[in-house]
Amino acid sequence: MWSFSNIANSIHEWLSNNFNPTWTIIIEMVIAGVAVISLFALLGLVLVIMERKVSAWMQIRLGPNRVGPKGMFQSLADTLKLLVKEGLTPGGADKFLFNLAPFIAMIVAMLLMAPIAFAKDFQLWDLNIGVLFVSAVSSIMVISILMAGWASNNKYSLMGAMRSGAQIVSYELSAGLSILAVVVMTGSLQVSEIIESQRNGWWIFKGHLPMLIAFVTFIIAVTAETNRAPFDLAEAESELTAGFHTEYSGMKFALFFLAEYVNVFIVCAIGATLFLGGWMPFHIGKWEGFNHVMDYIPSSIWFFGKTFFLIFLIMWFRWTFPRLRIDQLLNLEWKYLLPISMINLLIVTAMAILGWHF
Amino acid sequence: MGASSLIVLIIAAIAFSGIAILVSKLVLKPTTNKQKGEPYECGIPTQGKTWTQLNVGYYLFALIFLIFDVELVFLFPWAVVAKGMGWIALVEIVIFFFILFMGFLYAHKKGALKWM
Amino acid sequence: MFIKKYIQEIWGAVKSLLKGMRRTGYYFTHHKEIITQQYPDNRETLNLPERFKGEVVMPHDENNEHRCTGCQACELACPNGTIKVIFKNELNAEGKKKKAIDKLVYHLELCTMCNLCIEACPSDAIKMAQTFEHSVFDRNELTKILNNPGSKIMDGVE
Amino acid sequence: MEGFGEVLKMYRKTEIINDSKAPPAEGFGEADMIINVGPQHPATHGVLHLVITLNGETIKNVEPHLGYIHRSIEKMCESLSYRQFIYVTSRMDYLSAHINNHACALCVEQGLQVEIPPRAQVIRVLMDELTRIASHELWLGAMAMDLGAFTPFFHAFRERESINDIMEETCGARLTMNYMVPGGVMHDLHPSFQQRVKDFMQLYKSKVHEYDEMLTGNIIFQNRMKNVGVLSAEDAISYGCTGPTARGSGVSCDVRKLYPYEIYNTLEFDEVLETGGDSFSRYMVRVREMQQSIRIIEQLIDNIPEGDFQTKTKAVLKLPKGEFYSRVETARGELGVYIVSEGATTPYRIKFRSPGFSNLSVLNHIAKGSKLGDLVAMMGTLDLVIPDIDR
Amino acid sequence: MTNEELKIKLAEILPTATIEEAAEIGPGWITVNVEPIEWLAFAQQLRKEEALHFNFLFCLTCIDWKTHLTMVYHLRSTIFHHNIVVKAKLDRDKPAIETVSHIWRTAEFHEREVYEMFGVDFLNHPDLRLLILPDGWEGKNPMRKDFEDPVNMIRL
Repeated sequence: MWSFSNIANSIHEWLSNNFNPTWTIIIEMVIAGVAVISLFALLGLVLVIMERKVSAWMQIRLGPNRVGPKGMFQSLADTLKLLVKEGLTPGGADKFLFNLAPFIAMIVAMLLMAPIAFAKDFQLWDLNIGVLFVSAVSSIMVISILMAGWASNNKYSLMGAMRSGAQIVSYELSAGLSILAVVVMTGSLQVSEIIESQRNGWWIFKGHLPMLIAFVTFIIAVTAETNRAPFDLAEAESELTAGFHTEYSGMKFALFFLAEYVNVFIVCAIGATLFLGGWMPFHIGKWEGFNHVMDYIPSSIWFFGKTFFLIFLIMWFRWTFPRLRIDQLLNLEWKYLLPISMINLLIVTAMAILGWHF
Repeated sequence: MGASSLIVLIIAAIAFSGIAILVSKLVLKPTTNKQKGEPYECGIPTQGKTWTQLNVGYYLFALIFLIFDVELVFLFPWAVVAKGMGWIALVEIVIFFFILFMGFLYAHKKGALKWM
Repeated sequence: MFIKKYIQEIWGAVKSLLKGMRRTGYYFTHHKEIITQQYPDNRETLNLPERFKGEVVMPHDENNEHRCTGCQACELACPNGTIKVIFKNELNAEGKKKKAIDKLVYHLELCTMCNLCIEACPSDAIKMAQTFEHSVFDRNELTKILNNPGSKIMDGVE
Repeated sequence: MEGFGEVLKMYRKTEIINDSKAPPAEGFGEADMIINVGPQHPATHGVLHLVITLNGETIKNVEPHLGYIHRSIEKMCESLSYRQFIYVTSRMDYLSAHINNHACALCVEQGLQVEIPPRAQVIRVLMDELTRIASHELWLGAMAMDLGAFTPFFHAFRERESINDIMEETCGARLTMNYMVPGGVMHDLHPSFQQRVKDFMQLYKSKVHEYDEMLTGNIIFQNRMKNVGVLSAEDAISYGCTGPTARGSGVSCDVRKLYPYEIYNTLEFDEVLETGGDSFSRYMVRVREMQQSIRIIEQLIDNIPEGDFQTKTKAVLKLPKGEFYSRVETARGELGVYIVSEGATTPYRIKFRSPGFSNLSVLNHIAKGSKLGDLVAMMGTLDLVIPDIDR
Repeated sequence: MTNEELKIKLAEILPTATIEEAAEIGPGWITVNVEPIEWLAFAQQLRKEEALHFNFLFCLTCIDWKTHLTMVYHLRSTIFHHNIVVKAKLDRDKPAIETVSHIWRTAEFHEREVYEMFGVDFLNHPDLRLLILPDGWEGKNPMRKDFEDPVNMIRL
């Protein structure tokens, strides 16, 4: 059957037949790098056009419809525009940090790709602490934002960076706690094992209400962590013009932009992996026929379908809600999400010990 | 691919961003202008230093976060074995959470969670 | 009780948020509600109301005759000095000298489409046109001469 | 056009000097920073320039710097005749252009002692109320956008657009109509006016619950608005606030009720009052005011009397020597037109008491001690239109 | 309170003022002419007096009569809904009058506007700086009748 893992295996076989082991590894690395970069660029293009179309339809507009069929290549045109814009470095800025920040943002976004299972047996690195890796690396994101805000020598940027610092570190907690709920159920931090544990049903269905609460908390927390509206205080365009990337232009801005979207993709992929079974197809109990039909759909489609559903959810939030104020944002975390997810974790633990799940 | 994938990814990220910025640098000739280097503050020259001390309100959150984040790190190994350990794990973590929660309540009562 | 209030608060908040999401979700799925007008494409079907104040024009009939007597009422009525009437002396049929308009200069760039000149005109010589695409590359093109070259005043208009 | 270069030169000169000389506000501390919001800022909707002293996120002082769109309309009007000066006032508060024109026409009519026909009165009131709804719709959308909710903006514009279409059909323009003239209105109503207004009201009524779903009931929106920018009734009076800004604090100041002009005393409508004084009250006042305007339109739309739409006035108007003051309720508050006449064809002095100017002056008072994010909510609910402030 | 009573009351407070009914402005408008020196005390009384309670200064402006300036204050009571217009004649060369910004806070902005447009000096004003005009404009007062616009682009 055609699948990503088959392709990967056949490439590996072909390479190891024709080259010596060192070259095989080097060529494989190059292929992986190119593949990841193309995925990155493709994600940026797709998510931008998706965001624009979603927002347009929610706002009773048509959205971009000039470039390409139904405006499909609009984001390509945008990229081209950003490419020929001058990437300014302001005079008073800390030039080194200023130029370093977009790189950090990109590296963080890229590193998070490692443990994600895009399809069955198709994963860059199935490390045994995959989930911990994700939550650890994703908090480096804040450093790039702080760096950008501080180095810009702009008051708006500084405020935006400070806000996002307080925001991201706060929401890190409830995101981590909701991830832990799944970990407790599974008993493993490895992504492949977490997916495997959902063979007979996704955690969101198996885990009853507590798992649903964990899922909702997770979605809220990652929305905040990726600086998406209604938690986009780091940019808050009506207060701080553009927040931490006020001074960025051209390609440097585009990299931040891309990193943001890829981050959204990654957190949604993690969410889909933890709660919606990753690439596992949708099965209903004993309906053999139905389950077989579901199995025929390739695993990568399942994965991307679930991920894009979550991305759509996050976009839906963005185009519906007003922005929170900074103190309300932190109140939400410290007074609601954190206590709820802590108690929820205890309930989930009790459930796991009692075996009150399917 | 294993741990070497991290190196690949880092190199890929640097290469991608580097090439993108380099291409945009090559495409156009930069022009210099005194106004261009000024920080954007709605078209008004900025007053005073930007790199000043900010109100401490931001940092208290960071401190509390530190406590809770360390707690979170403790929780990860616990979570892996919790199911196998059974009730003792739950009791342990309830005690752990209770102490933590007291600290949280204390911070809340002291007004550390109030935005200043 | 505290916990009950806490949960009620959260439930109320979630409900209010879901309500908003239902509304945007409705519009997301109902594309017939879209109100976008694709402007340059719908130029043919774009019907501006006849009262639309686009620019001042002077209608001429098929004999290249207009109704302007050169009374300067429009020039006086205009708050911005948009209209300038330039005269010439003309011999009429009986060989008498008669004052007639040479040029009626109209500065579109100064015009605010206030309609006062049309109201002031006693002989209905000028009217508002429905054009609205006024952008040009050269600002001088906005200074227009309303009467056609060689045009005459219509008979019977005083 | 030789003056143009000089204007540029002057502009440059004044730009460089700027406000940096302004002394720091009182109690300027070590950790404070001064931040400029505007004139090119997404939240100021125009060219308002606020110099804000911040301590962390807390506002210590807000100082408005005006004049970026000052065109000296008052001075300009001194050289325009009584027919001509009305059109300029459309450019003051461009969102309620009709009502501005109405105030000027009223003042001139008062001086001329002209009675205007009942049909014209009804038309004027209808147009005023439509303008008020359109203005509030725009405000609603823009304010929601300031708070980060983008979608209601487009929903509000859908309704506003249908009002603009009605205006375009009857008055010939969408924003700066110049429809009111001394003695009545410029044209008669368009034949399809009644039907279109009815269609609009149907549209409005079928969509009005959306604001509740998207904004009023939304918990985030409520949190952003409630107890933000609290303005007490005494302060509202002392600062000269009018319109929804003052009515949100419980100050009864609706000119349509207190000093009725045209046919407002025969109409049934409520003066909308809220007692909270915070941003949410001001928001509610405007939302409810739209419904009152719909109510007024409903009363009038089927009862437009037949007759003239304009009293014939002389070609050249001359006001007798004296002083004339007229006031109307615009979408933003009380607009006063004060004409001093020397008996000539042009006014000797005109003063426009614009509502925005007074409403802006309260900003520093209510913004002190609140967060930077709140400033946006306050500015949104004060409904500042910058040309109205600068004139 | 009827207009007659109001007139009597006003005359009681400030006997030196000339009070006239300004019929052309509208019914119920009373014009009070005061001397600039008396204005502050008079204003305080207008605001404080229970029966008058003029708490709403809704318009403040100045008129240049070429020979002198006139400050015009439009006052209203939000309780009794009566209106008065107070006028004070100022010297044109050195116009100065006491500020009322501490009585009616709205006067702060309005007085700044009058200061820059007419050059009237408001004594004891907390923050008498240019408001609308750009910095460095000092000295020329655009709303005065003899002001010539240096870059008058269109002359009608």
